[in-house]
Amino acid sequence: MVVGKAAIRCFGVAEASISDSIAAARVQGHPVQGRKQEIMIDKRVTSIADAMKGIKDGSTVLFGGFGAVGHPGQLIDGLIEHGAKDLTLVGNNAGSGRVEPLVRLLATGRVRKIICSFPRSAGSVVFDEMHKSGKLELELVPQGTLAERIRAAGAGVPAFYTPTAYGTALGEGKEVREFNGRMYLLEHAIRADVALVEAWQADRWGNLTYKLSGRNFNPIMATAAELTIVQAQHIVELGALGPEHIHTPGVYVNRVVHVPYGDPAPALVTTA
Amino acid sequence: MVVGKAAIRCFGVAEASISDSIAAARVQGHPVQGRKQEIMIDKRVTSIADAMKGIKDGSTVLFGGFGAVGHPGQLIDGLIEHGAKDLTLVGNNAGSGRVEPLVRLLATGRVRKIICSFPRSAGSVVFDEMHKSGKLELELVPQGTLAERIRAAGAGVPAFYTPTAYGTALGEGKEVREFNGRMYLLEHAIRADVALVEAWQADRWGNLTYKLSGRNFNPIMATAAELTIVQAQHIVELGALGPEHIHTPGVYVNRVVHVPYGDPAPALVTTA
Amino acid sequence: MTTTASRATGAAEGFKPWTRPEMAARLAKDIPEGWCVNLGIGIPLLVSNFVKGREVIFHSENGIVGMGGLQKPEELEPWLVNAGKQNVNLVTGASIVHHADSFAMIRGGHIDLCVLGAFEVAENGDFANWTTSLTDGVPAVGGAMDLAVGAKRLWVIMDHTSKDGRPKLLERCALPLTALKAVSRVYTNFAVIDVGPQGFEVIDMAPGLSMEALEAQTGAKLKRKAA
Amino acid sequence: MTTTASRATGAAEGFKPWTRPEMAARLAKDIPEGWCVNLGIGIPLLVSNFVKGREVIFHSENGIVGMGGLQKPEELEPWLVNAGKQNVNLVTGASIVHHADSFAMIRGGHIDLCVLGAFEVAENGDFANWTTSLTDGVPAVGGAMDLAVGAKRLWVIMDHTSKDGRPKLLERCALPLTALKAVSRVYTNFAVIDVGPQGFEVIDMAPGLSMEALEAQTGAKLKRKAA
Repeated sequence: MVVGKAAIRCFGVAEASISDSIAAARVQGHPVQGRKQEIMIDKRVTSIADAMKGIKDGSTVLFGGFGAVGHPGQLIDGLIEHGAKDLTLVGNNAGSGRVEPLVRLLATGRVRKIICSFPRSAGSVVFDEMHKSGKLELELVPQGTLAERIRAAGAGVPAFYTPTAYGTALGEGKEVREFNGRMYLLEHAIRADVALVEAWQADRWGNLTYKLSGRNFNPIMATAAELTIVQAQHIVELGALGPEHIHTPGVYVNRVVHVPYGDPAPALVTTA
Repeated sequence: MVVGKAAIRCFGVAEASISDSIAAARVQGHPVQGRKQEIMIDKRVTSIADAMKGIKDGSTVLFGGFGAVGHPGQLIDGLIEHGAKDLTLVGNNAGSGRVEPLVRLLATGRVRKIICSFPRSAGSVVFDEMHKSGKLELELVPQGTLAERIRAAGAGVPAFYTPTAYGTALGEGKEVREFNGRMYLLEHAIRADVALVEAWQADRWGNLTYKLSGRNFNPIMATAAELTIVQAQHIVELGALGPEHIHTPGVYVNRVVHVPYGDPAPALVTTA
Repeated sequence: MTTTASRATGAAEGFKPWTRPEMAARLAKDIPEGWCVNLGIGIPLLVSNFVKGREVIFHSENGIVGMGGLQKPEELEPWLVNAGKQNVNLVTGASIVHHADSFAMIRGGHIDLCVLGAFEVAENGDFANWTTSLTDGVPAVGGAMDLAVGAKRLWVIMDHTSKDGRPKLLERCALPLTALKAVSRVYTNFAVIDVGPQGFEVIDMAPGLSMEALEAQTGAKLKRKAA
Repeated sequence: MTTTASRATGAAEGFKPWTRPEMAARLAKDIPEGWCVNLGIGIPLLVSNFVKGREVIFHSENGIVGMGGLQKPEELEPWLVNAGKQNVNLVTGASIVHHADSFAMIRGGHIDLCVLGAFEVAENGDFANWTTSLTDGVPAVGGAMDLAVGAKRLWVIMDHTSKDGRPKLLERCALPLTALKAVSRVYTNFAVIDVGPQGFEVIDMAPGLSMEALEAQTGAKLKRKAA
């Protein structure tokens, strides 16, 4: 039914590729006690390289984290190794210093554009240099609008109205509309090809929990991409996460890789 | 600053009344171990009558529940006792039989309009009679659109686009817009004066958890009203609910009343 | 007169229509392991009986991801209901979300398949399943319109003809629509039919049924699906 | 030159400007128990030091409702940071939400008060606090614009004049705006000033400061707030 499929594809949910992901996940299936020889849902992959398979040049990539906390640094490293280029990155920050994975990814020159709320920080030298020299495009979005645009993509809402940024430089050129005497801007969903997510616990279905402030953008990003890849500190048995305490249902997740990297670096620098 | 206040009032968040609620909550404050004589946040009220105070004629009232599960029947009873009239009710169902609180509220004739997705069921006799005789207006809304309109109100989003109901009788008269080749309807937030919520656990700040399918509309309704009133099966000490497992932060809640009514009736009838 | 009527027709034509469990089993066979599936009330729910041994995740729009079967009297948990408000179980790995998140999952294209009943399906994929009249009685819509536009694919399972023997697969729907161009496949007691770019394409027929006999019971052109 | 400059001015005028802790304490006095408050980075954060003994719930836009103070080295929990990415504690009763829910709380009018710093505040409530230039350097906005339009009320806390002694309370802002008609009150080292329907209304002044001296440091008309 061509029309329907085309319509759905507008949001980037290409049927074939999703089925491919499921097939890929199934390949990872292996015998488990009591269900020997039976293939089942198992989204775990055994290496970061496997987790990155199929990411194409030109992809839009969401990355979780608020600074270092809940940031999937090892997956970003994997993306560098993978080599995809002409990328659009979407996340809150643009990294600081010269050694963290996000900054090294920017330095490869494979990122065309970054959509974020807070690119500038004390140490955001690489972003600064590349942006000033015209090598990296910036779309600056208020943090709440960024979050809502990502959430909207995952929720099948193509656009919504928000009061944020009305009358400011960041609202220029946007469609304005009045509701009940107040002015709002029209904002569009940010649908991505790939989401890179950092979780605390994951099971083989891809059900996730996040630790404290590590939650931040991760749950909404997990919903907004065609291919959601998770690095999890802990892999747990199916059923170990309480049904009422799962933060991201596995339905949103395509691949999970175990990355027990430990704690994020304590961060006392003042940035946002 | 008049303009700003007026703008916020468009959404029904009148500053004065919120402050009144807080003041009312504070009146309930009482000495607690280690903080003797000190007034603190305590949203608990000791009777359903107290929980209903200040609800005005003409109010829009959200009520939680999917059928009987997570439905604040005792608060609805309280609303009948309270006597407010000319009400607009917003919830998924319109009740069945003749004895449940929602049906008895409809029968009082104090409800002008109901906004819901599934008014009809095997036993929805009172709704049927009143609607047919023109005593009760119905706004029929697809269930997902109903949920999203309520969520939007709580999130400060006045309107959004959805593909649901485009080209159907329920989309007639609504604004249509194309995004990426697909057609969408503009839908508006449903902001309410009062939300009646059923929770499993509550603490004195109004932090809430819900039990299993009892969650349904309750968390979003709690965010979308000027006055959110909760009936909770269990009152727990502040701190007893894990920070990562609270389903509704107390910020959204104005009053909590302890109603240990037990389980909803097992329901095996086929309705939706 | 309902299924009996259809079957009588079948008998008259010299073939054996599929029973409802057979229809459900035929549909279930086409669900790959790993899909997340929402089943409507009625015949669609029967589908869950025929996926045993495969991990298929059932979604219920009131916020359950990983719904199990109906509860037995001895396992009563009144705080768990499905979209039809029947008491159900959770499977291992299930999670609970609130209504807005549940419909975000639906609308956002995260449900692989929705199976619904219908009054009418048109050859362009339009379908009608929520009300037979906008003026008689009180209409109710529930989550049907959201599921129809939101799920990655929508399959309809229904009797091939109405209770009084009229075709339910049509050139155009006469009843109020649930969604436009939404149905991709129809499972009836007579046949399995894809909704292709040029209309209905027959994939499979009940044993003994001829294409001519099927066309006689259908209100639109049929062609065989190219292999 | 910064606060020193202002104080020098104060000394020259024969009054003693408030210190930053005094400004924060003065603001904190106006926060009723029970409010949910979001404090911006910098001087606003000092406010939390002066609400001891009252239950005020601090919100951090990265998803904390019920934020406590900065962590001491011995209580390090690296998985808890505030909006400034400093390690903080939770108070009893705290909860964690994701970013979209956190900004839904902000945009939906559920935060009673937001306190921000600013470069400029205009007499109609417009203010500028996110960038001094759209062309020099890389701008960053964070959550300031969301907080400014979403919180029930926005109070600005800042020095009364800029580092080089120019007024920061103006008839109209010159810098890129953060939000229109958003500020309802300003706490400076010289005075506490409401943004009323007709402009700035002085509520309180530093000891020894005259209305004339205050006007000399302000780029817009001032009137005394009617009692």
